[in-house]
Amino acid sequence: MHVQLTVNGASKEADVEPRLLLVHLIRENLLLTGTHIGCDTTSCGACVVLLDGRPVKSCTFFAVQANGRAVSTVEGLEQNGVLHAVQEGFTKEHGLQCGFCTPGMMMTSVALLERNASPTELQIRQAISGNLCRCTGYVNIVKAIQYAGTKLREAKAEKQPVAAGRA
Amino acid sequence: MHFEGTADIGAPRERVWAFVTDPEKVSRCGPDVQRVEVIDPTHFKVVARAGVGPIRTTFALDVVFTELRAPEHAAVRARGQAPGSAVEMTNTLDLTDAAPGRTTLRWASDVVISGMIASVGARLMQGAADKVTQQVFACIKEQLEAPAEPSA
Amino acid sequence: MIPAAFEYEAPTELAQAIDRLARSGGEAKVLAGGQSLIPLMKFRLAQPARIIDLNRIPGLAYVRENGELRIGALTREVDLEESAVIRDRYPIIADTAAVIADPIVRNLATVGGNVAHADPANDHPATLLALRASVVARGPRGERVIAIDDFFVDTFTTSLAVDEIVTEIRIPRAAAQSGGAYVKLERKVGDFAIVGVAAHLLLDGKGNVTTAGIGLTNVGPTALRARRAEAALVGRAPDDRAIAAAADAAAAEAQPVADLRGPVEYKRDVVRVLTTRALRRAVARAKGGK
Amino acid sequence: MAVHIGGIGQSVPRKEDARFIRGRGNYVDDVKLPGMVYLDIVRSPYAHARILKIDKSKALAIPGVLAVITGNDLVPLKLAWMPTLMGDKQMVLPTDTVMYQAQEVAAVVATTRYIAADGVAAVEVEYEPLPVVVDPIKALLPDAPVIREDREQKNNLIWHWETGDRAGTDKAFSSADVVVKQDIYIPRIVVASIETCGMVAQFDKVDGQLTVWMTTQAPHAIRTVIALVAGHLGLSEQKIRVISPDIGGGFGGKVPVYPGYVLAIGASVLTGLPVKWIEDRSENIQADSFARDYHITAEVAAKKDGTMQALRVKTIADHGAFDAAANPSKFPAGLFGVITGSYPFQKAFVEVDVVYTNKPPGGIAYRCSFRVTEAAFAIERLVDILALELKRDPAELRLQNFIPPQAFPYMTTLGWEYDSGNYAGALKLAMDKIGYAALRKEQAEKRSRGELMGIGISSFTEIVGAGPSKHFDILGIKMFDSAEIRVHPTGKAIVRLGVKSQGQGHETTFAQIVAEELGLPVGDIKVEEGDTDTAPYGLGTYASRSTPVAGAATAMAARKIREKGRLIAAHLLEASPDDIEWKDYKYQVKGVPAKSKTMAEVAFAAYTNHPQGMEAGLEAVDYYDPPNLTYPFGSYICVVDIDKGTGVVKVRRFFAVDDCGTIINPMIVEGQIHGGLTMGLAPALYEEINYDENGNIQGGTFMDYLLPTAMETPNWETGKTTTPSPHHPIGAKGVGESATVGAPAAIANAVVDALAHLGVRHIDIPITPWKVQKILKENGVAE
Repeated sequence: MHVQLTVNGASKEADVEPRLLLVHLIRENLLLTGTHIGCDTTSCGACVVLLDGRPVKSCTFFAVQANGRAVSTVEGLEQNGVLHAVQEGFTKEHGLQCGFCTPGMMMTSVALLERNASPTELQIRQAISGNLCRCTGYVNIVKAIQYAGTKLREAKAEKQPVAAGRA
Repeated sequence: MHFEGTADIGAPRERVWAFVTDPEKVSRCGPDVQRVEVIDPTHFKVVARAGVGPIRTTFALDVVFTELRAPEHAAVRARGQAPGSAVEMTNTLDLTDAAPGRTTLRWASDVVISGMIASVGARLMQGAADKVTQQVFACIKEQLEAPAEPSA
Repeated sequence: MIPAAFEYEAPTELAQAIDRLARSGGEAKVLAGGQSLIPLMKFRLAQPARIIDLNRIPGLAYVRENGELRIGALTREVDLEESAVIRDRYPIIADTAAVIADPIVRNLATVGGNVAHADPANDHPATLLALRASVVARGPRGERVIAIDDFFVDTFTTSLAVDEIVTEIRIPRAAAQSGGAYVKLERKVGDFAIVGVAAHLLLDGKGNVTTAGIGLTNVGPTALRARRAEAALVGRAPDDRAIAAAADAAAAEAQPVADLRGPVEYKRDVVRVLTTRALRRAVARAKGGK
Repeated sequence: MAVHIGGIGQSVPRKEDARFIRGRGNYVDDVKLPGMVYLDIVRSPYAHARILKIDKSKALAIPGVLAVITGNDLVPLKLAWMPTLMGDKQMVLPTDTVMYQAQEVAAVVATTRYIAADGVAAVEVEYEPLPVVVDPIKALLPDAPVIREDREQKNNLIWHWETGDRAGTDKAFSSADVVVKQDIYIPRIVVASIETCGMVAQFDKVDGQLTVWMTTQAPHAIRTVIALVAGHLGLSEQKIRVISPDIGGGFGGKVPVYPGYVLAIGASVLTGLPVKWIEDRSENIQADSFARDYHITAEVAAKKDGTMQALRVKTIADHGAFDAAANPSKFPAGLFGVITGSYPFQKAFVEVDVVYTNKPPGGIAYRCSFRVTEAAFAIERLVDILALELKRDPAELRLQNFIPPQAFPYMTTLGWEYDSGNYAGALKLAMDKIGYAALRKEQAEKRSRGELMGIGISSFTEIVGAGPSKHFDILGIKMFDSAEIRVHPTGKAIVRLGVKSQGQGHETTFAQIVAEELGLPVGDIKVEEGDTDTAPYGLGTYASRSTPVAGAATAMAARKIREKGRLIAAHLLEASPDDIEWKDYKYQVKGVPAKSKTMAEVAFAAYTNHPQGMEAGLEAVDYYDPPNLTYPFGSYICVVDIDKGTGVVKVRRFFAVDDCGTIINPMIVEGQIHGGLTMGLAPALYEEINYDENGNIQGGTFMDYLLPTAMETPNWETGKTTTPSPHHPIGAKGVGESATVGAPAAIANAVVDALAHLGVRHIDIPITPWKVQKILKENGVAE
């Protein structure tokens, strides 16, 4: 079947079998290998991408279901050579070790902060409870998300006076 | 897993015996049977789909009558594979006269499921196996009590 | 883990989906959130010949309260969690949605799928039993409304015909002095329940229970309604004694089996403990608390 | 200055992060070669069965299926069996009998992953089930079915190992005031790194070159193993290149050679095409090497005043169907002999019986040195049981008994020379940080109200850095490790190592060691590992050996460079080499700080202006043979609350004081401890692999094999003391695994402590809610 979707802002097309999982479309057809596979049971979250802005496990979604929709992967986080605040937070706070769960963990974090810029520690832990990490013990991942939240809030605060001035 | 039960069948013992020891007939009472291949009177192969709801898997079973004492006792061993899984069933059937023209069928079934189904579907296996077993014996009863078969 | 091949269709109208389903001779599966079905397909424990994807059919995702509460079958769990109506007026449903699988799964998982899949470990069924909900199904013969008590037949088996699709869940309007809660115990976050208990109470002016609903998750072949536990409450003040009696009754009514989530006696006891906790919270909510 | 160059002791940001946060890591499954085909594996549903027939025809009929490989296909290639690291052999594919569930039975090679999976589903295998033995204690009974009929020895005992003074220990026990004894089962678990195992194998038929990209913690050892196992097929070691790219977590699970690897190589040799094999998670849990599975009976003899005198331990170890653990040759039960822990036992005797069962082979680590967690858990549980017996506070009893700081280096009664330690210092710091006295008060108050709260301590001693060549080898290869440093003319450097990072941050920490030793900024130093064509030979990264062994090699190689640099500096400064000293990260003429040369200046001279008669260039290699192991230690205190209705244990607080000697990068060390603690929490409360009587694995996916999420994991609190290793060039000891070793006992001790007033002495891990709730019910204290 023919699918057309937007991946990290660019239109992509492919002819696929209906059973092709979205994660395989992303990894094998589109060669975006930042999205990983860590389990068979929708448990680990290594494959999390954003589908129309919401984090989903791309191993539990058929590529054909993504027809006409927008997918964001870790490769799209950095814009014009500037890291996303979440990427910056993960490295500043040592929120990653082997790096395998990191892309999924970061995509979940990006979506969390877009909906809630000031999450509590509990809200962060709840939000990432569908993403397993075997290396970090999560402490620094929580700190990384807090770092990114602060940074995004500051960036927003800087922008707003300008916007108000225009209004 | 062990299951057992009793069926009171409105048919004489000889007819019940003939039915439960006839590979063609008895295997038709398996769940969603797709193919039966009789190798000899005590050995046959069945391909059937078993499961509950959306969980259904195709089993290729090798069935052997290991004991036959007409018209009172039979033992059947069924062994087979589904992709990634295996099933082994030992069934015993004991027939007694209940009333004239009626037979009591006592059955016991030991089922061992191995592999993927056991490891992924463990929490559902007992219920599913119980259900399939019940259905098989309900079907035997129903078939025997149905209005006389064309061949009879 | 790779699913077996299948044919795929994504109709844009419900009638079309029903028609396709009816013509598939029981070999098709409808795909809603897919969070239960797709893992089963990856293990090849489910190998439907055809997938009918409901996600392109507009108008199946909504939460409306007009007379009664109506939830579209394709409503995602996350949208239930975040719905103001649900949170303010039906907190038991918010409780339930918030503990289904994990937050990422809840972005795709749907309430209709959770109910239609009829997994005894799914969380909505117990809550809907406690709330005396009904399930709206559409098929070639039109629409029918199935009382929730008649909906769950057995594990993974509902009273839906093979050509029927769940379109909506209906829940009686939240009355004054009513309240409910869902409490789940799991081995870790994201797990199926060891036990889940949904409790819903309607109190009269004197504070006595006029209607009680208690549903149990994962302690039977289907979600169970604990009728004797309900009866232990009706006509009485929901005090510690009545709650204890109801909790004991619920524990007795449960039909747990031993598995990796614990032995039978443990599960039975957890039914008692969680029934107590759910009822206490339900009472507090019925009396106007959070 | 150290700050400026990013030397030892600085929390230098990790160099490897740049690619990982952009999704640009390069893991094995990311490798895609032209013409690459895929391999998938048919596995046995039975734990023990005879194979009657394998029918490939339906699989081969699927378009895109290129080959179906069975054991019989491997016989002519002499590849049906492979040797294990323990002197046993292991099936690659069976020819007649399968011995555990999920064992490899056949391999399907196809043009895509999807078609390979279809092929696997289409291979039909007929089996005749055989009697199954899953319990190692039953496996030792005289009438038990013999699992390994291929062996001459017709029983299931693999080997017996013992250490210590049996008679002396028995004597100490017979005259002791107090003896406590406990059966402790440490269940089978798997490391379950988030990346599963896999390989891309590319065999070039023309030049006979084999290149593999492989999830391995020990690429060099693997190259040698391939050469030894498949040498007869023409794979000679200079034509084998093992590349271990980015590894998504190892923890010991990526040390062994699994049949899947051999099959991928075999399939590439057969087809002449590049072949990719990537495990599914269920395969990873069900068939890869397990850890633990030790049935321990441990006893401590003590005086009335609490002085611990003797230790006696008997263990039955379940090694599955093949003895394929990964232990040093002379230490088949690993370093279990460290079981005397932090205490100066006068006598000890330890014996281990190792048994075959119808379960997957293994016995590897789970983020710990060889069998050390088993030892630490047993001794730290026993100390608490002794405290209960003597009605003593467990902290106080430990402080009374610890090996004192002045006793180091300390030779244990079982023959291990502890390099350095200050055990009381660590425990006192932990008690102080967590507020031990206040917690005990809170506990007493809560207990009087009927609430259940527990405080658990673990004061463990680790043993890492294997190891000195006189004692340590694997397959005869001594357990040294290596580093090669080349300083380029412009003062930049490349460091190549025989170890292999799996998330530990080697690209950063080894650069810091070189920065410290050579005075070059850390950013100017590139670290490369994991390519056997370029890196010097080493044994790899496991058992926390990278810092103790390769870290030392790096420092020693750097010092060789510094020594040569001194001669060049003398030449440049027109001084005698004897008058040149290394100070403030540069060469100075003694007493004349103004006359100095930086390493960059010296490096340039090494290629442009070196002294007559000296070889050009500035590089060095060091193969470091450690004089001893290192012994990191720590004291952990855990606080738990127990839900009296459900039996659920909640870790409320956990304070970990670790001492790993000199710290290279505090940020990375803290991260290692957080991760290690979480992998200590996991088996204490959640993870376990069980088998039913038919050998069916229970919990073979992430739905039932319960890795803790962020919700179960507490906010770990950490502290440190620093007691450098006297024999390590920079005093470092290694840290990756300490927390996994120390944490389970602290958690178990806390739960038992919460219930101790009910007479509870021990609960086997994982401490599930139903185990706890049963105790509460039996004692009438449940909600």
